Amino acid sequence: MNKFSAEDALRPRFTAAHKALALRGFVIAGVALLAAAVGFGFVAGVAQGVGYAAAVGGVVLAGLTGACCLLAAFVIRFAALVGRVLLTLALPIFLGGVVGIVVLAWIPALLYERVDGIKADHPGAAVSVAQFEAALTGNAAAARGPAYLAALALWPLQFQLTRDVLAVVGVVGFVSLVAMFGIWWERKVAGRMQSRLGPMRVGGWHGWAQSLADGLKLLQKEDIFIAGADRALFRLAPYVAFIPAMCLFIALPFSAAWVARDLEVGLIFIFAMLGVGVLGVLLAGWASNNKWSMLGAMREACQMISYEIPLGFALLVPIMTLGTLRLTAIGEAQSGGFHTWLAFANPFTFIAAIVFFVATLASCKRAPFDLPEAESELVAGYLTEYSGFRWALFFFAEYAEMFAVAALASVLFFGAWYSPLPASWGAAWADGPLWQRAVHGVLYSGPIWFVLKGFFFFFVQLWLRWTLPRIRLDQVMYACVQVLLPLTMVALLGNTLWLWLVRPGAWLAVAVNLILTAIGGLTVVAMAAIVLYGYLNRRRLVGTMAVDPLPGG
Amino acid sequence: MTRGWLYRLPLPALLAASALAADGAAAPAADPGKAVAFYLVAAVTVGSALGCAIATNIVRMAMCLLGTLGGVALLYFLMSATFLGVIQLIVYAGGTLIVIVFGVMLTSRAYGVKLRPRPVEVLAALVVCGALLVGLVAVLLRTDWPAAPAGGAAEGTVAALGGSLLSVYLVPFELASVLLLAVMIGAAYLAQPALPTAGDGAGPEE
Amino acid sequence: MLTIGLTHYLVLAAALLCCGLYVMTTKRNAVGILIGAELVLNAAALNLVAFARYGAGGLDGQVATLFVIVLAAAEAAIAIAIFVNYYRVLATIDADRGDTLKG
Amino acid sequence: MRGKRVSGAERNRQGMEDKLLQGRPDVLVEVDRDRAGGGLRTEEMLVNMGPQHPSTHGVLRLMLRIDGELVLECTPHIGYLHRCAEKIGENVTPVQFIPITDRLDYLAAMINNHGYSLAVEKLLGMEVPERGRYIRVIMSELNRIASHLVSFGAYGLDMGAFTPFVYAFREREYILDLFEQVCGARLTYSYLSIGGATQDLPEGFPERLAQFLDYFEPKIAEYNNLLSFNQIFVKRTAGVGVISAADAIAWGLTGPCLRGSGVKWDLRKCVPYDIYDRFEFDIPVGLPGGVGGAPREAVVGDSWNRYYVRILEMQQSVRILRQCLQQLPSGDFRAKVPRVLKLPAKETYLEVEGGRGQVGYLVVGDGKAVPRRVKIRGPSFCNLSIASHVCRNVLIADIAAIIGSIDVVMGEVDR
Repeated sequence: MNKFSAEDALRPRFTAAHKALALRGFVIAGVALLAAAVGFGFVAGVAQGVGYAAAVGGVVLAGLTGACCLLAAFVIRFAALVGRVLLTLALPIFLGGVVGIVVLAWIPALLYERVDGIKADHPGAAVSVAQFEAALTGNAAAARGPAYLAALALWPLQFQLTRDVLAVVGVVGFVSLVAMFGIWWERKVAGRMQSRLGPMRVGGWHGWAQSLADGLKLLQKEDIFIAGADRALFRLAPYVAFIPAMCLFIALPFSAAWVARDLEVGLIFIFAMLGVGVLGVLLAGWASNNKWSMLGAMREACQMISYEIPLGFALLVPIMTLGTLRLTAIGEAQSGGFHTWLAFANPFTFIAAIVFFVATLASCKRAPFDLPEAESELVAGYLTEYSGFRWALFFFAEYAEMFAVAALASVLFFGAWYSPLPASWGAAWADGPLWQRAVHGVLYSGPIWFVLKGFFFFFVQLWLRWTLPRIRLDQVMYACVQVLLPLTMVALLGNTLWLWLVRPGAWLAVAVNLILTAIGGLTVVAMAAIVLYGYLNRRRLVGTMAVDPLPGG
Repeated sequence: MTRGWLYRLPLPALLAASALAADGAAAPAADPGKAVAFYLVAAVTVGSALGCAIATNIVRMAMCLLGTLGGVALLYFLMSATFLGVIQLIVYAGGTLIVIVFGVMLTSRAYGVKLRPRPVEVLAALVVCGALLVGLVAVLLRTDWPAAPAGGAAEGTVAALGGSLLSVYLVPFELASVLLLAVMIGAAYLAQPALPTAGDGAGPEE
Repeated sequence: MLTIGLTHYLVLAAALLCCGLYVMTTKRNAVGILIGAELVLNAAALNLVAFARYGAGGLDGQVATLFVIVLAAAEAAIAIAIFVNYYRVLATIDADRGDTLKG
Repeated sequence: MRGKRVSGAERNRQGMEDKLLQGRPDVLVEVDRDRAGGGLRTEEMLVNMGPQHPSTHGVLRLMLRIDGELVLECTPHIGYLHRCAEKIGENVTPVQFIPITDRLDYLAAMINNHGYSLAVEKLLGMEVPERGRYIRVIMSELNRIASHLVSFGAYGLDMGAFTPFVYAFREREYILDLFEQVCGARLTYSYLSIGGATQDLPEGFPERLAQFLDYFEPKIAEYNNLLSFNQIFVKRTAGVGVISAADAIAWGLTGPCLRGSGVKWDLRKCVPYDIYDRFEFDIPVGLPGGVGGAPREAVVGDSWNRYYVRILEMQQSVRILRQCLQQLPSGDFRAKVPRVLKLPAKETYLEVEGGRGQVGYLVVGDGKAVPRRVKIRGPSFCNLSIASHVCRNVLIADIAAIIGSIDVVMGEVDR
């Protein structure tokens, strides 16, 4: 056993030798992985056997990892340069990153379309690289020309496994981005609501790199185990909480074609993943050997089990109305602008939407239902003994879940990835020339709208958190059993009767639809107005009181 | 210390991966990806079940049970029974397991009392279970099972399931709901304090 | 070996069943015994689904599995309620001590 | 290896409880394991809330005996901030003791200065010039507002509302700025001293104070909108931790805790000291539900009323401050104080209305410059004593609500 001494504490953690070692390691690993990927891909491409399908995912993964290794080596070698560039060009990089992500995200879709087109021309087994080249050049006699490399790159995309690997990579990347952005944004929003500025330093522009810096700090922290903690379970718990949160995104459709897996049971898959995540919290509380953690875990289990019932009932309403569990189908049914959104279909779906939102607050442990980590009561609840990377995992999970349920609310009740603009307004442009179609596409549907809506509900969650006090445990149970549950029962029964009795085009349906749409629209407009007013008058509302210092004071 | 990686075995990641691999699920023809997935999931499932048998700590047993339940859910996914897989996750992992952990926590104040089986019992159980396993496997491998029909119902399973629940299996379905009601009342009756106090419902409810 | 068939699932289920039996017979903690029972039930359900997938029974196996899951949940709820009661009366959760037939 | 580690964990849990119980045989005396005729035999736990806990407002340690979420018993343990203030008082002269009084109730240091100065002056029979007296009242009331702002903000924090805390501290900053202009310090002022104030008010101070009051008064309505009448907040606090008027008097509560229980008792009005008889102001008291704007759920003596009395007191302090500004005379700010004060061989006891209740000073002289005995009555100490009486059969979340509404400052409890 090494004893930790004072010199150890003073010694810099990363010396030049460490740096050189890491640099060399990353370069070698990166080159090796890339070479392996290219070589193996080449061999597989030439051999073109279906049996290699499993290997294709490995090729792609190895390629990506290799690239990441080389990038890491670059950052280590040119750390000063990278830092300077990041600091001086912070805002352009940030905006460019956002635009780049949007653009980059389209490319796979286009590629998949092309590949599928080529694949359709060659029914049967896998398409060979030569056939790809032929399709690309339009020349039946493949000549191993420059197009051969492009064909080699396209070849893996015809296998489902490759696409799955890419999708998982995409999901992980997106979740990381959402969590980091969400944490930064929450701090900014909280700051604004409290007449502060929030993070302002790291990265230059409004502290945009704060989450990144926090993450790096957390990674370097000492890994603490409490005496008497059940180490194995203590280690396991963050993963049990984190991975279901990731899995939520597998079934979440960002648009009709943009879903990692369009599961037939997508809706209840998400529901199941929300439920499984609780076990991580329960485990964390148990393994920490801390009574506050234990109490937090019990609260979480209690709350989650109770709120799953209204949540499930609220989910039943759209299921019943549309007769499907497939999330893309649910989204497609609401494509005609915001009067066709499910929340406004009848009074009972409206109730269900509200109940759903409240219940998801409870299932994400967000205020006013943040009892499991209520810091004024339970210190930090189940998180009390966690630090460093494990703690960060819990937070990643929480923010990922927050965005996922916000996005799920928009999929189920608020028109999924479709814009609020009525579809009929833009119908003419949908079949126009390319630029009209492009404008139509941006304005009317797609992942941009989906993410915007997701972040709208995310913002509502933040807003509630920084405004409301916390509810007491018995009140949480009361709200669940005596308020939400009866409400969902009413919604369920009423929705049944409505579907049974009211014809879709009847005057009653139209009138109710109009009224509910008006209510919903007014609510959103009012919220936007409040936010805008608060933002525009952010200096005046705080007050102009300033005690001017005395001369020499 | 070195055991850490074992617990980092990404069980739920596998779950995700095979949820991905599952629902395409076309032909039962030779599909190495699928075979690899099956063996991985099977290893996780049986491994966690063995963990259940070996573990002495009841919470660890429950966590091993989570591994088994998740593994079985993954196997359902692999067999294109996605609905069942998800229901398994909701009801078992999200409900039953939490109830079990609750039960553990409500009844866990047995300090210093080691609930260990006697070696004789362990030996006997090992012999019996081992013999059963060997016998079962031997029989299974010798039986000539009817050949698998092509395809299998992958798509539209949910609708078909719902249909059969409300037609052919209507009576069992209703019986199950009556049973659930009875269980609800029974559990509430059994677990209630002898004299219900007029407190404000502070205790955790099940 | 690369073609996964009915036998694979059945062998797996047999292994699960034996693990469950072992747990049920050796554990003295009542909750542990319940966990063993859950293992056995899962083995059975796995068999049902495998037969539904690879046999000629159609969806019947899946429906049966649904019922198994429902019954297992109900069983767990009642069992935990009984254990809590048991613990209240006997101040232990050791299943071997519950031999008095008297509350 | 595994079994060993787990048994270690169990041993640890058990050891912790044993350790907790050592020297506290009384704690378990009342334990009846099967409450209510064989209720659910759940695990009763002993939990330390504090001394490092976010909602104990300093180094207060509450030992809770809990059954799930239900707190069966709450025993406050104090002494983590004991600094021998009284003993120090017997070894230094009264003027030297003034900085020590700052550190009692460090959120309302001016009032402590004020009280000790008054007590010593009473012992000496010293007269303070008019301007000095007004300066003292201005400082005391301003500090009362600052102290109540902390209480208000921290109470919001206890209830899980983060934002009011920042608002309260924003306003408090302005008050601290004013104090800084007056004496250069922002927390421990030592500004009011024997014979008056240590220095005169700076140039332009009354104008700045008036400006602050104009700014601050509308903010109180904002606090009410934000927190006081928030439905969740009301549900969390109204009817929780009810202290009857009789109990409040019997346990020696003073200050907002006493007034929250409906007892109209304020030293400034009932036994006016210094020049408080010259001002018009009301004594806010706890309101029954539905009366005077109180929510329906409110009960006299509950946490909500204790909280709301502080909000109302801030308004009254603003009133007093405005009158002070109108009446502020010119002249000396300090009496002539001899370099060495010989305390006569008498004893005197004097109480003033502090931020948390009546701050009392007993000073006994024996003809020397150093008092023979100094005894301090800390209101937080007496107020805290009722905690174990009120925190019985409440939820854990209510503990935060009750302790927060009693509003203790540990510097004053432990002295």
